[in-house]
Amino acid sequence: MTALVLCSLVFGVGLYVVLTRREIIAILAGVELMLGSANILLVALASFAGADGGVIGSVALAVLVVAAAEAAVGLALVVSLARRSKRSRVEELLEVKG
Amino acid sequence: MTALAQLLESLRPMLSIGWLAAALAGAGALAGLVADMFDSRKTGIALVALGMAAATVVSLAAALLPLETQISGISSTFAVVLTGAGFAGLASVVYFTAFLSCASGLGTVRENIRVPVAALIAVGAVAGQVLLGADDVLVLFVALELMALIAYALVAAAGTNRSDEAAIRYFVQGSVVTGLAVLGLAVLIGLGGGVSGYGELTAAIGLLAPGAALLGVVLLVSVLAFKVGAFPFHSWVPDAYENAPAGAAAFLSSGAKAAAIGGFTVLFARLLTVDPFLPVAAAVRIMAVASILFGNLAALRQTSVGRMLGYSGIAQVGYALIGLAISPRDTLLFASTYAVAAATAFVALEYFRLAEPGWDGSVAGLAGYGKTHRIAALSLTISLLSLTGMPLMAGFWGKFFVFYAAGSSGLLWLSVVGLIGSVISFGYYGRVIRSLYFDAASAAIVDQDEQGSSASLPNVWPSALGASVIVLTGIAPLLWGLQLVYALFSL
Amino acid sequence: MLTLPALILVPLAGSLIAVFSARRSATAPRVVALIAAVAEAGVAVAALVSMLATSGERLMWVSGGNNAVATSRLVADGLSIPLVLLTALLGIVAVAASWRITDRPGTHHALLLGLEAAVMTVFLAGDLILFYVAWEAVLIPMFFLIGGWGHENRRHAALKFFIYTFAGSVLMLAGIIAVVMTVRSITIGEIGNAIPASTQMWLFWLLAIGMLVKIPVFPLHTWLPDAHVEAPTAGSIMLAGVLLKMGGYGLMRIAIPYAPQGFQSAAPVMAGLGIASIVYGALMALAQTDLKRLVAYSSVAHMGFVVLAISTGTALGYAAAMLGMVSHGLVAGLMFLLVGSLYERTHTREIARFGGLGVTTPRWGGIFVFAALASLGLPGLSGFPGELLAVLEGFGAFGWWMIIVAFGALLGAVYNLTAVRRVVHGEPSTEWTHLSDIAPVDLAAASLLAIGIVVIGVTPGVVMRLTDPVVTVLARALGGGS
Amino acid sequence: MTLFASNPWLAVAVPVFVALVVAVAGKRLVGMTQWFAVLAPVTAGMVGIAGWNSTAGPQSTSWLSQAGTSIETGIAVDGLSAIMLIVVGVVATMVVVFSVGYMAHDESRARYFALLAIFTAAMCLLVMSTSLVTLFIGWELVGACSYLLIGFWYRKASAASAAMKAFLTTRVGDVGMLLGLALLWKATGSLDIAVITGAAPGLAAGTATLAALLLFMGAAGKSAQFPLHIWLPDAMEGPTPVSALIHAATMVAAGVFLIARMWPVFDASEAARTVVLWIGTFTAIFAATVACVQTDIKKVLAYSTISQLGFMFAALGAGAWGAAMFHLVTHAAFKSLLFLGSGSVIHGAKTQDIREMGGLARFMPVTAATWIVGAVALAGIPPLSGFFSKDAVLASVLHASPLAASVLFAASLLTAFYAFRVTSLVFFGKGRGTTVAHESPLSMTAPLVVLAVLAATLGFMGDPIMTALGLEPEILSFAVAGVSVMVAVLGLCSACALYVNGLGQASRLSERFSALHRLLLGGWGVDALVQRVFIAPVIRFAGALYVWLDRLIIDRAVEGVGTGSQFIGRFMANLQSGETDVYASLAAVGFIVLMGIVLWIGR
Repeated sequence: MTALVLCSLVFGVGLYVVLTRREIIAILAGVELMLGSANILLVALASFAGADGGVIGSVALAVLVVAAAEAAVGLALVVSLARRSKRSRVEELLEVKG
Repeated sequence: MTALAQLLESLRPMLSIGWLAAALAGAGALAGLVADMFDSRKTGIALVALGMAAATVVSLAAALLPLETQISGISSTFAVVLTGAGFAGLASVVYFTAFLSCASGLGTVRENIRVPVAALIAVGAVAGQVLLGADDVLVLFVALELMALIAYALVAAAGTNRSDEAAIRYFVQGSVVTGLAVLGLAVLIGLGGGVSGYGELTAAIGLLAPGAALLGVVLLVSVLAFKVGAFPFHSWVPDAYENAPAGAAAFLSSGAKAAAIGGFTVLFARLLTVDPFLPVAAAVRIMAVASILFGNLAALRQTSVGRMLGYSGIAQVGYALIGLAISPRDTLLFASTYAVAAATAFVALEYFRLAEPGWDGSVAGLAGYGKTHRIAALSLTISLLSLTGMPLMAGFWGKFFVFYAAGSSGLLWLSVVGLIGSVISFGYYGRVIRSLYFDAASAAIVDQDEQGSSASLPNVWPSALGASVIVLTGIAPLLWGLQLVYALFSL
Repeated sequence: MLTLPALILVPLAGSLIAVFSARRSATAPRVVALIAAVAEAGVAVAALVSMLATSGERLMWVSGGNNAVATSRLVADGLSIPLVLLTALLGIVAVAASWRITDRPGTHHALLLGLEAAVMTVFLAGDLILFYVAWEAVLIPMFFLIGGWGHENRRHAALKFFIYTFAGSVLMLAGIIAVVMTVRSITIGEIGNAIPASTQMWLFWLLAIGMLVKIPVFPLHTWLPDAHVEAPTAGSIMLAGVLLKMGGYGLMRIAIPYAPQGFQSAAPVMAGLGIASIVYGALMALAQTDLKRLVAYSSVAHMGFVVLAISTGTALGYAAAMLGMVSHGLVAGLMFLLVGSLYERTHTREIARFGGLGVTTPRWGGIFVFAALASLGLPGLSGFPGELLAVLEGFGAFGWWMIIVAFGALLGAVYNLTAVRRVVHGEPSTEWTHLSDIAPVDLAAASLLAIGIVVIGVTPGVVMRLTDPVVTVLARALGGGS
Repeated sequence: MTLFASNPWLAVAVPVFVALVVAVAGKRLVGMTQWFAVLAPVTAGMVGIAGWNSTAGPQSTSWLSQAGTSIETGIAVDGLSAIMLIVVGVVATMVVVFSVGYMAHDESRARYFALLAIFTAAMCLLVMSTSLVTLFIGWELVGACSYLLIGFWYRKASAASAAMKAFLTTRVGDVGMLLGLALLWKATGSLDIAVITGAAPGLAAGTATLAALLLFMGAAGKSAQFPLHIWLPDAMEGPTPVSALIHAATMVAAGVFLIARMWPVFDASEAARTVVLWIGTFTAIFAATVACVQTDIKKVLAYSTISQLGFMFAALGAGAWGAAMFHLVTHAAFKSLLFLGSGSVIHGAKTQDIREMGGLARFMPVTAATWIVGAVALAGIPPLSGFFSKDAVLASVLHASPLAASVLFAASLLTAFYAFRVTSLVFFGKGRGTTVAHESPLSMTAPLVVLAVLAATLGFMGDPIMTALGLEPEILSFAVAGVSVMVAVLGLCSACALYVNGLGQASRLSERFSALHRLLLGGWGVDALVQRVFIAPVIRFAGALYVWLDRLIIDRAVEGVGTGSQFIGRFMANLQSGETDVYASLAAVGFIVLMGIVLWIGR
């Protein structure tokens, strides 16, 4: 139960950050929080349902790896954006639309 | 260790038929990167392309060999043949689009990263094959994520302000969706007792609370809807297709999407066969209608060809979603025909980008290319006609079988929606053709053409190859029977 | 019967050769096209002869493959052969009409021959899939012909033509899907499971709507004037001469046989559309100031007679429809040939700017008067037998509604003679005193059509002898035989 | 003779062949081929003479057949068609000969003679056919020839318009006739004349009446009966010999022939006969009044023709179709004579306006003499032909309706009046013209003489004609004859009295009754009325329909679907605002919506 509360809390914070902050880097951080919360949920639910720890472990591990890779790609994109056009806030990203 | 064994076991269907293809693709990519280290970029790309070509041939062979036993005619109901081998046909299409994409030369990508981008496409193709063969939600997740990461990179590879912006936005949206995916995995695997294979999950889901099971499934459906770019998860599509380098978009819009559709289809066919999930199928149908209407209508007023193809891609996914919960086989067939046409279209655009540096990417800017670049223009025209679903083109068969499947399931109205969507679609595809052939080139372009005529022209044969495949596979079934449609595109 | 695939392959081969011959010289494509078109006509005559010789009711060819369900088949019977011959004849005329084209002649003639092949396939298709494929395939070359070689507003007209008729035919495809999934066979005429009567009510309209657009009937006709006016002469000839016939053919071949009960309940409405088209087309023709537009609207009126005739569902009605279609093909072909030939020399189609062309260009004027008389349904020329039978049978089926048809026939005379009065008669306009008369190539093509018009007009029985076996069967299926 | 008797189709085939030869030979050889053209009517006449008493069966063939239903075409010569064939043959022969002189200077003569030959063929087809289909084909073809011949000088706008008017007005009748055919086809299942006439007595009264009236509509159009007469005066724009042949003797009489041919259908309907009687009677008096004031010599003859045809229709309506045919024959002779005579006059005096003529008898003695024979015959003064046939008509109408007969007597009075008004003004008195007239060449005067002989003597052919038609010979009714002669002489004398001294008295009279004069001159305003009530509104309606319905509603709707979709598309594309955070939340929102839908559907 505690795990579920924790998970919701972390997820809520992440979502809040994604939706309210205007810096791209902060949004990325928010997304990472959401991913982490989902991972917590996975582990919590697994223990709640008494699942086979092996599979859960490999799934959680896979999620972590994916999250890490995603963070790397995301940071690379942000860096590239900042270098090329000195932009770092979402409101500066309004060129492509329609 | 058991977990790893399980993982490997879940990969088995893919390995059993496709390991050779994947290995060839990977080897090509590696060889290309090695060549790139010695600064021989052309060789590098050629090596990657060669790997793709080999993978295409191998998986096509794998698809064609058991041909005799698995065909069924149109008059019987369309049986579902969903063994691992059933996806070799679509896998070969994925490799083929990746091949076209690399063979186009990727001239719009910055020169120093051209070979790595080609290698990324190759890896993406392998990821696509894995996606198709996945028999396990975790495999599905990993393959999807791999594909997504590659996609972000491909969009950004154009190295322009706009492509950065498109990539970032795609990435942010994709990350949220990854969150959804993990939530879905958590619900299904966690509550389901730690099993991740489709078969076991299906059994385990029966034990779950229906609400929780639905939540998990809808989360996964949302994720896949995002990956294929269905309404309302579509917003990244036009941005990405327009701003990615056209050569890379050729793979992004075709092979990557077809693989995602394939994964989606398998998920439905394996996981969502039980009664409580019927509402999901209905919801997917609603999504299909919304995608068809939104994509087709929004594409009508686009001025950029790439962006127009993006919106049209949303509509095309709508057609695929029609078949999704009805006839997996016809959905895969549609995905194949769509992928070949989309790849051909973008490869032709890549050609125009390079051959006409002054072209601004707009529909109007294509004026007169029908005369100056006959082969590329013809290829683009054929691919667009195929996307419209005109007979004599592969695209006709894709749409026909999906609509037929819908009709046979008592959903003729869904076919009618799709058909009307096809009519609307000629409103924008036709505009491109009109520009190519019916409009005179503006003076500026003519001038540039004269200047540029001495420079060596980019590859036009990939688009011609794609167009030939479209026409040949469009006509052959008329001569040798309709079962050939399946033989050519899926099994 | 290899003549049937040859009917499709000959123009296709000609089409390919025409494209490549353009590299040799600018005049090579037209020679290639003419040879191909004449060869095609030869094959068509051969098909006719072999059909008469074997006294069989139909010719059939099945493509390779042992799975009978999935192969394509070509069938020619009394409904197809007259239209095949018409198509072959108009193919020659269309090549002649585009004899002096200088803009990308290779592609132009290739598209023309490709169009001919596609139309042939429509008339020969023995299964629903091939039928639909060919039906849509026709759009592609026509789209390019209008857009690539048309007049001022061609860009819009080409797209409008394509999308409008495409919209009609996708509904037909939905109908075909509904048919196939019920009868479980794609072979035309092979009806395993009968289609329930309640289904037929909507199925008929689903199938028919695309055909009615193609014909076209009021109020689904507005694509036609635009497409006709903007199309190049050869395009107009093929469009009016054969493409519109696909609609009538489709009704008789597909829509009615598959949904006979649906047809019977729809017949009054369809007849109403036909009658409305007759009067409306004539009134519209009367209101035109553009000669080509006038001819375009006259097509609506003429095809209205065809729709009316089909709606009767009787053997004579079907025969009237066939006669009407063949006749309209010849007459409209001739009209568009003449208007095109005039436009080529004057670069205008404004009726008001002409006058007295009988004096300045007597040959052209004479043929135009002939065409106008044929168009108004003068006995002895091809338009009459079809219209007569349509009225006779229509009276039997729909009674005094034929008064409106008669009024339409009167209006037909009005607009045709008004056109003659304003274009051919009167004092010659000073603008065209040095106008050259019709070119020899066009004259030859026109004579070809004129002979056809007279032959059909004098002995309509020759067409009806061909249609007799199949029409007897079809009408009997509707209970209107005997 | 047996050749012609057993091969009546020659009457159609030979003229068609002649037409082809003349047309192909073209302008250069027309000097020879124009004489060859005589072969066409001569053949027709020969077939008629050969068939007078022949009983050769009909030659019929299936024109078209489908699923066992067949429409036959066929030709045969019986008494009725033999009479028509002879009329056509004789008059056409005279007209062709006359035309050689009359058209000598026209450069389109080849077209002219070819058309005359085609006309002969069509007319023969019309009169010989045993099937209503063949009859209708001939019927329309003579109309087309008439159209082409009226518009022969198509450079003249008036000629072109007149041609069109003629065709369209008769076509109004023709579409009625077409409906009649359809009705008979439905009622009897055949279009064979023998079958229909055989079935006619058994037809329901309503069907018979409708069929008869519809056929009469066709007849009224061809034969210029009120109100479809308006084309005939205008048709005088054609060459005068054409007027003599088509618009006096043959084609316009086809309506009378049609009713005679289909007599059993009319016999079955009292109501239809009454309509025919009164339309005929009214047309006779109406056209006669108009003829009295016309100044164009051909217009007078045109209205006279309308009036005389009215006499024939009145006879038909009275049930005496034999009398109608008799009058048709005599009328063909004297009216074609008068027309050719007027042609000769026009040829000589170079004008058509009788006010510009006068005293021509001195310069054109043959023309004048033959004209007077024709005029006397027209006026119905014994012993010339018109007297006998008109007597037969009047007697029969008196029998059926005394009121109608009295109207016809009045018309007879007017007939004599206008006949001699023209005669006085043209041939007597002082010359008012500017040019010096001269007598016409032999090729023109010879036909006049032949026709004059016929016009004078045909009256005695009444009995053979009746016999050929299979009817009882008429007995001359002395009471009717007496009154008839009296009114004719009265008309003759008043005309001579009024016009013998030129136009003075008459113009004073017309000034006094100027309103009436104008009304009569304009044909009672029927023409203007038709123009204003029918033609102009239809054309305006068509124009308005095109602008408002076709362009503004239907086409705009079609285009509107296109622009509407584009508008919606623009709106939808604008939803792509480009805001990253919105996009990100859209994914979450999309999931929530999807979940909502799933739960709602699964509820």
